[in-house]
Amino acid sequence: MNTEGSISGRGTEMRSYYGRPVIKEPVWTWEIPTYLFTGGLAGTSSVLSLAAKLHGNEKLSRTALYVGAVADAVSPALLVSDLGRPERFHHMLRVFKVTSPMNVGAWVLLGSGGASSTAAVLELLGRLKPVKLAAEVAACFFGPPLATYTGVLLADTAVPVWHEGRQELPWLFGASAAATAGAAACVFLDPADARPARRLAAAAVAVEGTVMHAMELRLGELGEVYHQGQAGKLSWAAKGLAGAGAALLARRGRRRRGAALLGGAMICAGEMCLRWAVFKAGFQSARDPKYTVGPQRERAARNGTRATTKPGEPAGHASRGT
Amino acid sequence: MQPTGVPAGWEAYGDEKQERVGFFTDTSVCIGCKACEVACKEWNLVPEDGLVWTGESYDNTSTLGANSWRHVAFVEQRKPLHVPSEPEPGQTEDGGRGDGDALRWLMSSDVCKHCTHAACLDVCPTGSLFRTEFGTVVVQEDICNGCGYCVPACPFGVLDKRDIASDRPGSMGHKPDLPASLGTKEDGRVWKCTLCYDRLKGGHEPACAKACPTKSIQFGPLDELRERADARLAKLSDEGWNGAQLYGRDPGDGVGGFGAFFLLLDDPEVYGLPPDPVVTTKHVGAMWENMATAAAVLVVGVAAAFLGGRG
Amino acid sequence: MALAKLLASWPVVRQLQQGDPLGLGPAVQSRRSRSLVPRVDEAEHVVQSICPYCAVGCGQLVYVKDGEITHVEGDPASPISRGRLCPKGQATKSYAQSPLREYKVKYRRPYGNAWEELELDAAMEMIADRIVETRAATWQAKTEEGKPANRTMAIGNLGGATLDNEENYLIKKLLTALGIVQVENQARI
Amino acid sequence: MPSLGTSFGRGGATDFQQDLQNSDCIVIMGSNMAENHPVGFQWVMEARERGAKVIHVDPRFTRTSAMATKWVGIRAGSDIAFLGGIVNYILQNDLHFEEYVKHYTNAPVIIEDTYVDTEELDGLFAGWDPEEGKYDSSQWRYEGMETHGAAGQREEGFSPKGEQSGHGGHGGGLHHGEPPSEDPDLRHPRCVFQILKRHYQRYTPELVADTCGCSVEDFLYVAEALAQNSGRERTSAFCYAVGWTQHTVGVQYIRTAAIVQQLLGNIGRPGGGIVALRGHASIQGSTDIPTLFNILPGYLPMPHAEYYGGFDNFMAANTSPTGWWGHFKAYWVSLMKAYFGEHATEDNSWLFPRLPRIDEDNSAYWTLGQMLEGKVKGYVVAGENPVVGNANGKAHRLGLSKLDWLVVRDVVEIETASFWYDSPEIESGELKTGEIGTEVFFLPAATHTEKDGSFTNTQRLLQWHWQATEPKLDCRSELWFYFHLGRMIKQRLQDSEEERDALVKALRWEYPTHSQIQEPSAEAVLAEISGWEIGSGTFLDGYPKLRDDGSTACGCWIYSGVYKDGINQAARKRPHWEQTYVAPEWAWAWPDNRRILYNRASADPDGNPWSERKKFVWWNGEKWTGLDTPDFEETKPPDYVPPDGAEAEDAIAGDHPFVMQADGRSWLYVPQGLEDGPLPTHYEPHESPFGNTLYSQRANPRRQQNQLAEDPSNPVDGEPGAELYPYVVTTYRLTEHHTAGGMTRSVPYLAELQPAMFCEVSPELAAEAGLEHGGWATIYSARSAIEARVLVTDRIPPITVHGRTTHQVGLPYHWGSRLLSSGDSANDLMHMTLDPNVHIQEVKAATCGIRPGRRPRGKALPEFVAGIREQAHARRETAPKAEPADVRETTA
Repeated sequence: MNTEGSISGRGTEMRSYYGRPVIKEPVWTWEIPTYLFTGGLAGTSSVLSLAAKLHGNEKLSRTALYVGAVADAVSPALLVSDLGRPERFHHMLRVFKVTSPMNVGAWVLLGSGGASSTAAVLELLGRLKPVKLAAEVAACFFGPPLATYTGVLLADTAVPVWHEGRQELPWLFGASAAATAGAAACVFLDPADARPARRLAAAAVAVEGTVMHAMELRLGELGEVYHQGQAGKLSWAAKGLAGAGAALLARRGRRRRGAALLGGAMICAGEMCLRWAVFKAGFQSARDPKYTVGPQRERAARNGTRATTKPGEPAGHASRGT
Repeated sequence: MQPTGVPAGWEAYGDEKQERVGFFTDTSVCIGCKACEVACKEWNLVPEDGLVWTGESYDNTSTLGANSWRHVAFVEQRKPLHVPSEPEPGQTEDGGRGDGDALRWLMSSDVCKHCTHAACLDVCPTGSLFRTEFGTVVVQEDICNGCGYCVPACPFGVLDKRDIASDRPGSMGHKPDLPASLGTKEDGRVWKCTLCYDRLKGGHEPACAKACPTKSIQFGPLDELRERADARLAKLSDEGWNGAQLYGRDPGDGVGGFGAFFLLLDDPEVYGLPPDPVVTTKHVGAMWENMATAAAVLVVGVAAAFLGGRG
Repeated sequence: MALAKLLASWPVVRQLQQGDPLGLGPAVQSRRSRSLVPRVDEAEHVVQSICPYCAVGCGQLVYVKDGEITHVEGDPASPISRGRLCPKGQATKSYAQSPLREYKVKYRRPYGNAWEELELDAAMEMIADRIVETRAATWQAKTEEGKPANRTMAIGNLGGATLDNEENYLIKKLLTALGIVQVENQARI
Repeated sequence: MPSLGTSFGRGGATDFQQDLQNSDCIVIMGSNMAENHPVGFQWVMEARERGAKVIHVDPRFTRTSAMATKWVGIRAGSDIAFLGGIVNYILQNDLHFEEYVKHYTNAPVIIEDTYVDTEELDGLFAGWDPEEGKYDSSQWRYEGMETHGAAGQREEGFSPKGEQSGHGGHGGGLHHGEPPSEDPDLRHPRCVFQILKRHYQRYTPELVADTCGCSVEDFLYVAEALAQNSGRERTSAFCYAVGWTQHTVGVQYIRTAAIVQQLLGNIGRPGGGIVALRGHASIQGSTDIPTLFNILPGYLPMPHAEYYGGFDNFMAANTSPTGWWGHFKAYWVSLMKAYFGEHATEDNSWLFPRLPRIDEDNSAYWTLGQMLEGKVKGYVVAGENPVVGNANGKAHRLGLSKLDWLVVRDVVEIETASFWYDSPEIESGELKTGEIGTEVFFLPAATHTEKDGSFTNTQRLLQWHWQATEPKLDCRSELWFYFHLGRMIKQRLQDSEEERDALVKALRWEYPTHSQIQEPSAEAVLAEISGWEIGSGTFLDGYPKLRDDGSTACGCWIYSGVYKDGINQAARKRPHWEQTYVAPEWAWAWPDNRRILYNRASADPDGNPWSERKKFVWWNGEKWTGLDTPDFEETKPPDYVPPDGAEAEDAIAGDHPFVMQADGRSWLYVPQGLEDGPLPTHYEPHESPFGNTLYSQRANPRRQQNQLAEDPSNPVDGEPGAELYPYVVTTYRLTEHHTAGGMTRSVPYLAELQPAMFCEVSPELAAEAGLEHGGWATIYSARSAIEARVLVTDRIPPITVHGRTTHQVGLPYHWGSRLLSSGDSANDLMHMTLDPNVHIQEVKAATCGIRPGRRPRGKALPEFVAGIREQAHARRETAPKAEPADVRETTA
């Protein structure tokens, strides 16, 4: 229970309240990291699909379209099931709030999901080509935001490791989404038709690794949570699976269907692990007060703080803390 | 969003707009009786949430949450209540053993800060959280769908999801207003201090402030409270109180000043409060721009995958 | 028309109409929130009372609706408490409505293993009988030295410090007339 | 209480809570006011904010200490040494308020030469009878005068009982009008002032520090603070509670504070006085209108079996020629008229011959002894939980199991009602449900919100509470229960010709009832308490109107006037913002709505205020006037000198403010009315790991011990085996709970705030005994063993006494085996040795042992307790025959 100081509170060195967290851990459950994955997959697949269409790769286009549509359909289900009061899911659309990434995300998901499912259905029925095209364009328009806004969703909280990673998270999730979409396509396609998907997946995995590294550098001491506990294991698994999967896909995936399937699956698994790693890291950094108090104390030491007013200080004495 | 000291959304009330009110909690007169905790639960029908003995001094409430909207912290310290005028011989820095003057017991009633710039309010996707005509921040229990986004958004860890099942035996207070179809599922919504929004509408002061035996919890117009607090701080420093400081009184701080601020006798973190809180949505604009770039690059990246011939 | 009305009640529309573009204030206020009325204002009557716990004697206001207490808070008029209450006094409603509160007589017969139900009237008759019988059987007209005693030493009564003066008055008056002298209360505890 | 009663004349707090804001120094001792009277404590905080010193002297650093400007930690049970040290400090440095002391106290009075002090008799006063184990107090009296104890204590050999010590109780009477022999210069070797000086001369700062375990500096800080904040311009107040009363010398604790306040001139003045903080809503009321064996309403004594001498002797013995007790007969006859109406007449001596007689002690603990012997058949418990709240809960549970029938009235099923199937003894097998013959009736009670009535609070204020809702189902008020019980019993006996039933038949028992359940009218009862003129039926406006010829009826003379003009004065609720801070129109205070008692003392002998700053009541040339009802005959001038042979109040001089006392003075020295001496003396608690620094007489020789097998004592200092119970244990309450917990452990919002029984120990004790914070500890005495969670804290530091360091264990006593939050009862550890004046148990200072881990379960528990007890006993047997210091009075 207690950390610093004797439990009787002796000693002025006690810098936390019985070692209890200053902020609350998120209340989100397994649906959210899963949604981070499916949302990214859905968003990027829509883009991949339209790009392939324009490039004349119908098979890739259709596969990506179906994959995207399915992912788009699963995502809202996951979100609703995570709600404390699922029967009130529609309250998300009561308002439009630019200050609320989740609200914006809800609208984006509505657009993306609506568009991709329409497109997919029409594709199946093979009718109303112009409407379908419009839907595909719409899906492609909502796709990229859907794939990246989740980074903002997490960053726009008081969870230290998320908030301090706000620069990288959208990029990390974007790259992860690209890798997932590419890899998923490879799983369902004959290698001959999957070349762009392969290249996308492999490249994305590489970019993702770089971004992750950059983020840990910026986080400094905070970054250690990515090497501890569940988050540590998951990010290790993420790197391993995605890396190996990409390599396999790049070397053998060109010709061998099996290798493509396995490589794609490994990348998808790796990306899922990545989402979970980020998710868990957030909980771990929220749990320990030092990750909240430490950085704030440093900032206050650097720039002063106006949160506290000491005797003799006129209110508003200190330089602006940032 | 840069701190301006004026709560967004409040101005929009026009004629219905009321004077901004809040709490000044002066911990130098708090006797730790917890009347505020009980008064709050009695008025707001907040459920009893478990009989857990913590051993953390006399604090068995532990933290603010869905079922504790007031929380009295207890900190036992080997530290003199007053700064010794001159260092007494043979007295260690934190006071010699057995020297009663070197023992103090800090008590402080924590509560939602009703920030001028409130992250919970900003991030709420349903508009359940809103800024009232009194400038306070309230969760609307008929709107909240329990998405839980406000929970990690709060820099003070004030809000939490209520997971108490409606049919828990012996539990007092609020019963979730669930549709029968959902049976006795847990409440599932997020709860926090409303600064007794309904009482304010009736012209009554909040339950905790009314009950407080020593008026450690003072309710009133925020500007007036800030003046009172400044005077109080001056008096205490004249009397040589050790570590006296105001917390959240300054509209220039990271959340634009608290609607409920404090006079503490040690640094905020000692009471479990963040030393330099900043509204988490401060960078949301930049984050959107950043995301837009990333999204654009994603499109380019996908396109790039198709370059360089077939095969 | 109805549709227009519905649309106008949609907060997204109100955001634009009510100068609350960010949707942080009046635009998102629900009907319930707008029409909130504090419980104390809905009470049918308010009763001035005194806290039942310690002897400080704080004033209480008891709010009643439909024959039930809906809230208890401090009476601002009291010169002693000035409207303030401690956690116990503040919990008076929950005390009066405790989930453990007993509402029916319970009876345990000699050597019995469990409580049994008993009508209040029957219980009163039985208790009256017990007192009359015990008193008759153990009456002490005189002490060993032959001095007047006029008492029974086989019945005792305990309690009073939490009771009203009027109740203590009847207790002492009745038991003195019955020759029951072992009358005591928490005053000693 | 005899303490306040014998010192000042009335056994009630001399001041009112709001007036504490006017204090310049407040000493809180024997009380944890911030925790147990939080709302009253706001007035202490007001004083602190105005610059007053707030000093808390207590074994523990509590929430009160946290708010105080100074905390002094002392050993539980050493308060008289500390306060005696203050008396000595004042006298040695001539810091007393000379004019006040000379005119208003009995400092100048010369005492008979038969009086010998403890200083000469090594801890005993003159008159000690080792056979009887009692004092002959006639050796303590004023020179040339026969003195009388207070009412309720006057019949010879009669001793004050009831928490009128702490509550009611009154001063003594002197047997003729002439003033006693005095030395106005306070120089006569046998004058009270000089006796006092000699008695306390050895209570030096060093001795205090050595006995109490505090530092000399801390002691001097308190003494100086009091002296500096008393006098014409300034006043200091004392606040105490059961931390003082629950000792075998409890009454004398309070007496010592009374002496300090008299010497400093702090009684009867704003911001001064002694504030007794009661624990229950109407504990003052339940002694004013007693549910106590030895007194009748208004502290009139119950007639005594042993010393019966007929009505006239009874009157003679209880009527004081001087002071307001001169009207004893009027009070008595009016009560009998209220009780028995036309049946009580001059001819039948107002039914006096038929009234029940009491013995010297028929108090609760005595009754328990009788119960254990099977002599008590029936027991009614209303709103009390003795098996948790009383010392030695186990003895109480065993006692209940020997009854024929038991009635328990409460709002929840408390431990007292469930002893027969749910109690530690059932768990241990010492009691078996199937073998308990007790017939148990549990009757659900109504709460205060379900009935009309008045509480008398800690400042003697009668406050009316109105009914808010109807009690549900079988729930009923005590008023309903006793009224209808009485009605049914009267019915059963109406045709009886038995002698014993005559009084029942004579009983006036008609009260109007209302509502479906036939609830009696509480206001009708209040009217009877207040009284009326029988002929005209007009309501009385105060006790001066009472007559001794049977023409007035009054149920409680000190409450007379509470229903004057037919108006319920206790129900007056004029808001404080419409009145002065004294708020005379809020409710009604006894006597005569006075808020500060003896307030004539707030003026100097000539009737002028001592100072502008402390102006309260003064003589304006024609009459006494000021902020309060003067506690003096309104038109008696300051220079009034009683003529020879003057009687009753006419015998009180114009410069003698203590009108209930026979000599009109407050008593520094109490010639009669106390069982254990005219002056407080430091004695160790019955159970203490230390010897007495001052005398070989270790503990109070007069303390009331029992020979019950169920109540063995721990060996004490000087006795082999004492080392098995090496620590000092003290019990206390928490803000979050109330006494035995029936009203709080049943409330979820309160139970969750303090959800478990715990013990407070210092880090040093934890290390010594191997206790782990947050873990479990077993605490044991010769009576029983309990378990508690361990709270290690600096707030209960070790103390060094006589150069020996020991530890104190703090135990909240709220818990029992039932309700939402349950746990072991601290009182199971405690013994039933009592204060001789008031029969209050000593639960604030005893000894115990402590070890890590949970207590043994089942039959292993009694075996564990007996094991240690026998081990201790064995060591005593085998020890060399050196008589332990205590042996003299343990035989008493």
